[in-house]
Amino acid sequence: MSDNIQNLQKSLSERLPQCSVKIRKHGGVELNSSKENLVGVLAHLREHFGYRHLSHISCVDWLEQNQFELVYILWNYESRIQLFVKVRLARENGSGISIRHLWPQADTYEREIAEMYGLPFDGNENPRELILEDWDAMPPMRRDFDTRAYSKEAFYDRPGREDAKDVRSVISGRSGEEIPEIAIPYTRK
Amino acid sequence: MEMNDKDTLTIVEHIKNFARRHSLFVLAYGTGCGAIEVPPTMTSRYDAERFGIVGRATPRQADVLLITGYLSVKTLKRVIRTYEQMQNPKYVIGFGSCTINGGMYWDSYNTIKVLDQYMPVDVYINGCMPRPESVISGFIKLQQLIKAGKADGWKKYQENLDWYRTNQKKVIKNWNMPDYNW
Amino acid sequence: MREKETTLYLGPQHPGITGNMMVKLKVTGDTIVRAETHVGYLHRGFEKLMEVRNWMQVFPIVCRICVPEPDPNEENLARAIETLEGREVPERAQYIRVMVLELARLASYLLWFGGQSGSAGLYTMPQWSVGDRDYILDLFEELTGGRVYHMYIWAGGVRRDLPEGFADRVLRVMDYLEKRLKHYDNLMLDNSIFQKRAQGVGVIDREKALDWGIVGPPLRGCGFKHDVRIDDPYLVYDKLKFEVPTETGCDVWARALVRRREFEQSISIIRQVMEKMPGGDFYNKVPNPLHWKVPAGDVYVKTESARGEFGYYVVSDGSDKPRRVHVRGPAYVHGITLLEHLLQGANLADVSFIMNSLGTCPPEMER
Amino acid sequence: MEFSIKGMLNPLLALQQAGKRPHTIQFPFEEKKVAERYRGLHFNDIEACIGCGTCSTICQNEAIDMVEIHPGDSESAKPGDSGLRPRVDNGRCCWCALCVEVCPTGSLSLTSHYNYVSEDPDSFLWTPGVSNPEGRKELSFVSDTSHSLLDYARVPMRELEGKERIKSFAEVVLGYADEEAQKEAARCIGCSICTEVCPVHMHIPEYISAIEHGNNEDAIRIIYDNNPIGETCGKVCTRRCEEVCPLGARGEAIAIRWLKRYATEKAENADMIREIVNPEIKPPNGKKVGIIGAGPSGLTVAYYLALRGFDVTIYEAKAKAGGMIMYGIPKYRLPLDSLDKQVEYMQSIGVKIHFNTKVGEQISFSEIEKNHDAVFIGIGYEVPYTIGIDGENLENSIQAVNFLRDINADKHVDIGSRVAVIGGGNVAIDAARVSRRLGAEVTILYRRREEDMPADWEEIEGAKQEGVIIKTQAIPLNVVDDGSGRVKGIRYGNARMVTDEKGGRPRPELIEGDEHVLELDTIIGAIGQEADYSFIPEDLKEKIGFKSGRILTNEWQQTSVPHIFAGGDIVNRTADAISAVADGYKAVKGIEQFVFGK
Repeated sequence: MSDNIQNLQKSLSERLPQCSVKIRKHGGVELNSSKENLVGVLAHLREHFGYRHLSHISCVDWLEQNQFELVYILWNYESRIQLFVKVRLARENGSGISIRHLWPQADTYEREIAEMYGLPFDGNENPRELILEDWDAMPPMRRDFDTRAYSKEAFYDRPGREDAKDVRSVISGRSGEEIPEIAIPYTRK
Repeated sequence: MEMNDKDTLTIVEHIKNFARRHSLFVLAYGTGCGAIEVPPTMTSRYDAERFGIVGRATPRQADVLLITGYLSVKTLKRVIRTYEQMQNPKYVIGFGSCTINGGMYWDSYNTIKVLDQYMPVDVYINGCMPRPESVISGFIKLQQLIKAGKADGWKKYQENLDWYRTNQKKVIKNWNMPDYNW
Repeated sequence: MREKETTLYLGPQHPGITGNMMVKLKVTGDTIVRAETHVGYLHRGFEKLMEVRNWMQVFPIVCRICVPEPDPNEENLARAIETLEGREVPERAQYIRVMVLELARLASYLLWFGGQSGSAGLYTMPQWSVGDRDYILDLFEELTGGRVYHMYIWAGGVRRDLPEGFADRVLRVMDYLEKRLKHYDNLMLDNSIFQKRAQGVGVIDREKALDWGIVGPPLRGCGFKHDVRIDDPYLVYDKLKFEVPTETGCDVWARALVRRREFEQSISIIRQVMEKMPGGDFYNKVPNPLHWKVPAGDVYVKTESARGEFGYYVVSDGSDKPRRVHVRGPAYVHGITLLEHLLQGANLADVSFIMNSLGTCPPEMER
Repeated sequence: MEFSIKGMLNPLLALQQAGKRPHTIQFPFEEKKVAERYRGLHFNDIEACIGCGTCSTICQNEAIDMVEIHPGDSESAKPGDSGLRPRVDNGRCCWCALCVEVCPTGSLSLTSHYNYVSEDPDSFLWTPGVSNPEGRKELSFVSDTSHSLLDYARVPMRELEGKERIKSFAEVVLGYADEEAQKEAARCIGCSICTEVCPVHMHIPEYISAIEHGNNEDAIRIIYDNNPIGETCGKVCTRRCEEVCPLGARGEAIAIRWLKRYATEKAENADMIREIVNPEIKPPNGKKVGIIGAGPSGLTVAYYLALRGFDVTIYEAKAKAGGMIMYGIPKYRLPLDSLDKQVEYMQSIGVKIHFNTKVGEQISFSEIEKNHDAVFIGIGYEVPYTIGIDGENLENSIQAVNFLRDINADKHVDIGSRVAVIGGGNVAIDAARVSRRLGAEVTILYRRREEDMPADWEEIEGAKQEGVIIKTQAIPLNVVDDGSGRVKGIRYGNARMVTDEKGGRPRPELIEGDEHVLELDTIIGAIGQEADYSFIPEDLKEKIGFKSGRILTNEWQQTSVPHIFAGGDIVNRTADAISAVADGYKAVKGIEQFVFGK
C-alpha cells in the first residue's frame, strides 16, 4: 500500500510538475495547485489517474492569512488512494473556478460555498439560493461572522434566567480577592 | 340551555370539545428532527390512533400542527403559512427544547429560539427529542386542555395578530404571503 | 401543439416527501419536464456552531446531522479526532462501535422499508417495520441511554461498556428481525404491486453514477461494488466476513434488493461481532474536556452509512475548537444532482417513490 | 411485465398475523420501563454539590445557570462551596449528559424520569434536586470516576528514594518537568473554589491555567500579585486549597502547591524574578514603616509597602531573613538558596533589612516607634513549650524548634543514635526526619491516632518511607535518667481512645499497667511554641490587647494602639506561612489606610 502511494506521488510529480505533491501524514496524497492550473490538474487526474469519484469539495476560511482554501477530495476506485487537491484563493474579491463540467455534483458544492462564504465561482453563475433565504448579513460561514451576536440581535431569548451568577465572581466577591488584569484572560469562562 | 356563568362552558361547547379532543387530526409536516419519533408514535408499537390521533395530508384537514423541534427561518415562513391555512379550532404542540428556548441551536444564526413569539403554542413536550410516550402525554394534555376550554391558542393568534405579525416580519425578511381569512 | 407547462411545488409540507424539503416540478400532464430540489429548511448552521464550541461540545451536535442514522456521524467525528491525535482505540471499543453502526444501519433500513412501501401505498409495511425498528431503539436505549440520539461513540472509544446480558438481547432481536424479513418480503418485495411500481423506474446509467459521486445502495444497484467498509476499511471491518451485494437493474427495484440483501449481511456482521467481542477497556480517556486541544492538521474520514459514504472533513488549527468540520452526506449528491436528473421525464406519481429509493435525507444535505 | 400468482397471493400472507397479540405498548395505561442508564431529567444531590459550576461551563447549550436556591446562599455558604447550584433550562438541554460526565463530586445525575408536558413554557426551568426531590430514587445515568471525563489521578511527583534521602539534606521533592506540570495543570476545572480557603486568596485557577498554556512567566506574575514568597509556599505550604479541590471529593486534588513551585522555580534567581514580575514601584511617598521580624508576614508587609512607595525597614534578630521558614523548616524541604533568592529580590525593590538586630537589645522598641509612621510586629512563635513531665530538663532532652534552628544554622548537634520525638505536628515530623538524616533511629511518640496527627499526611508518609517509627496512642510519663544527668530512656503508657462526652474529638486514656520504657539517647520535644513579647514596654503591653498569648487585632491587623500592627503566628492560630502572608497582605492595606487617614 505504501509502495502504491509512493509510486503515485512519484508519477504525479512527474506528470503534474506545476503542483507540489506530498504524502499526507494521515493517509492519501496531497497536491497543492494554483488557481489557474486547478481545472487542468483535476481534469488530468480524472482522465489519466483514474480519480473518477469526487468525494467532497470543502472550503476553509484562513482569516489570519486572508485566504480561502478550497479542498477537493478525490477517490480512485481501483487504487483506493485518497487524493487531496488544495488551492488557496484571495479572501477578498477572490473567486474559484467551477468544475461542474467535470463533475456535475460540484455544482451544488460550489453554490453552497458561494452562499456560505461569499466566494463566487467563475463558470457557475447559478443564481439560486441553496440553503439560506433572503439572507442579508455577511455570509455566515466566514470566520468573522459572529453567530452568537447575530442570533442575539435577530431572535428573542426567553426571559427568566437573568438571576444566574458566575461562580468565579461569587467566590472572589465573598473572599475579597481582587483579580489582577494579568490573570483575567486565564479565568474560566 | 345557556348558562350565564362566564366560566362555565355551554353544553354545546362541551359536546364540541368532546368531539374535538377525540379526533385530533395531525398535519403530516416534519418540521424538524423530532419528526423521527412521530412514525413510532403513529405505528404499531405505540399506536396513537387509540386516541383518535391520525395523520392528515393537508392543513385544511388537520387540527393539530406539530412543531417537531427547531424551526429555521425558511421553515418558519412555511409553517406560518400552513398554520394560517388550518381551520379553527387548531392546536399547536411544541416538541422538545428547541421550541421552548432555542435548545441546542440557541446560538444558531438560522433558527428561531422562542416559538411562542411567532405563533401560539398550546402544549410543550419536554425532551430532545421527546419519546413516543412523551408525545402521547402531550396529546393527552392537549385533550385535557380542550376539555377545560383552555386550548385557545388559535383565539389568541387572531386577537393578537398584529403582535405576531410584527415578530414574524422581524425575521422573515421577504413577506410575500397572502393573508388568510379564517 | 406544445403542451402547457405547469409548476408544481412538492413540499416542504407533503406527506410523501422524505423530510422537510421541497421539489419544484415543471410538469406537462403528469410527466415531469424539469425538477429543482430546494433545501435549507433544516439548516441550523451546524458547521458554524461547531466552530464556536470546543472539541467535546461538538459531540452532542453531530448526531443531529442525520436523524434516522446518527451513529456514522459520531463515528466520523471520533475517528477524525483520533486520527489527528494519533489516539488508540481499544479493540473492544472498535467492536462495540461496529455493532452500533450496524444496528443503526438496520434501524435505518427498517425506516426505509416503511418509507419506500408507504410511498407506493402499501401502508401495512410501515406499521410493521417501524414498529420492529423500536426493538433496535430499545437496544440503543439500554446501551447508550438514548433512543434516537445516542451520543455514545466519542473520541477514544465509547462512552459506557455493554450492560450485562446485552449480547443475548441483541442476538434475540437479530433472530426476531431475521424471522420478520420473510414477512416483509411477502408484503413488499414479493408483492406484484411493489414490483410493478419499482421495476424500470428511476433508472440511472451506471457510468453516470460512477462519475457523479453516487454512493451506497444506489451505486451498488448499478452493479458497481463499492463499499467503504471494504474499500477503505475502518474499525475492525477487515476482520469480519460479509458480502457487498450488488444488483444490475440500476432502478428502484435494484436498490430495494440491495438494501434487502444488506439487511441480512448486517445481521450476520452483528452476530460475528457478538461472538468475537474481546474484553478489556472500552475507552481511552481524552484530556480534560474544558481545555482539550487537538493537534493541527486536516483529515477526511468516511463511514459507510445506510445511504452510502458519509464523510467528514475536519480541520484543526491546534486550538481547543475545530477550525472546520465539513460534512459530506451521501444525500447531498443523491438528493440534489441525482434526484433532479432522475425526475426528468418521470411520472409525477413516482416522485416520492424515487426519492425514497435514493435515501434522501434533508438534515444531512443542509446541516 | 406479467402479474405473477405469487406476487398477488404473497401479500395475503400478512393475514397470518391476524389474531396475534399486538405488541403495542398501551401507554399511558401501561408504562414501559426505561433503560437502566436512560438519560432523563436531571437530579442534583444538593448536599453533595459544591457549586463549582463545571456543568455550566461544559454545557454547549448554555442550559445550565448557577443560581442561589435561597437568596443569600452564596453569602452564607461554607468555604469549599460557592453556595450556588445548577439550574437547568429544559428549553435548552439536549440530555447529552456531558454535565454528568464532568461533575467532579458526582452529585449531578440524570434520572429515568423524562415525561413532562406543560402549557407553560416557563415551567421548563428546573433546579434539579430542588424541583424534583423524588429524583433521588430514580437515578439512572450517573457519574462514575471510571467513566468521568475528568482525570482524578494526580501526576505523581518524583521524589528521592527513602534510602537516598536520609543520606543528605538534599531536597526530597524533585519538582515537575514541563510536561508533567502541564499535564497536571490540565486536570484543573478552573472553578476557583480553592481561592476562598487560601488565606491570601491567591489567584489559583488563573496561574494554573497559565501554566497549562505554557505561559510560566504569566503564572509567576499572577502568583506575585499577592504572595511575595510564592516559591516558599510552593514548597512548604499547608495548602488548604487542596483540601477543598472538587476533584478531591472522589479522587486526588490538583497538586496546587507543586504547580506553584514549578512556576516560581522557573525564575532561577532574584534578577530573573525582577525581570519577569517587573513590578510597578510607586515613587516614594515619604512615609516610613518599621517591621519587627523578617518572617513571612514581615516580608509581605515590607514587599507590598515598598511597591507602594513606603520607606520600609525590617529589624531581624537573626543573621538571615525568613523567620520560621528559614530556621524552622529543614533544608530538604526548603533549600536555603531558594529563600535567599526571594529575599534578595525583595531587597532589590527597596526593602531594607537590618540583620542581627534584636529589638530590645540592639535597638529599643520605642526608638522604632518614634522613627516610623507605623510599626508592624511579626515576631512569630519561637519559644518552645515544655512537655511537662519529670526529667525533661535533662541535658540531652532538647526542643525541636531549637534543634531545627541549630541544624539550619549549620551548628553541630549531637543526638546520638536513638532519638524519640514527642508530638504529632509538622515540627515533630521535621525533627524526626532531620534526626534520620543525622543517622539516628527515630521514634515518634504521639498521644492520639495517626489520623489525628496535625501534620500533613504527605509528611507522615515521607517520614515512614525514611524509616521513622511512629508510635501512636503513646503518652509520655517521665524521662528515665541514667544517674549521671543524662537521658537514658522515656517511660510511656499505651492509651485507648475514648469518645468525648462533650462531642469533641476522641481523647486518649491511659491503659493502667501498659507501660513501657524506650531506651534512647535524645528526647526531642515538639508540642508547640509561644512568643516572646519581652521587648514591648510594659505600658504599651497593657494597651495592646492579648488573648491566650496572642495579640488581638482588627480585620486590618491593627492593634488597639492605632500605629501598631501585628500578624503571623502571634495573631492567628493556624501557624503556617500562608496565613502569615495573608496577615501581612491585610496589614499593608491597614497601614496604608491608617497612614493616609482613609
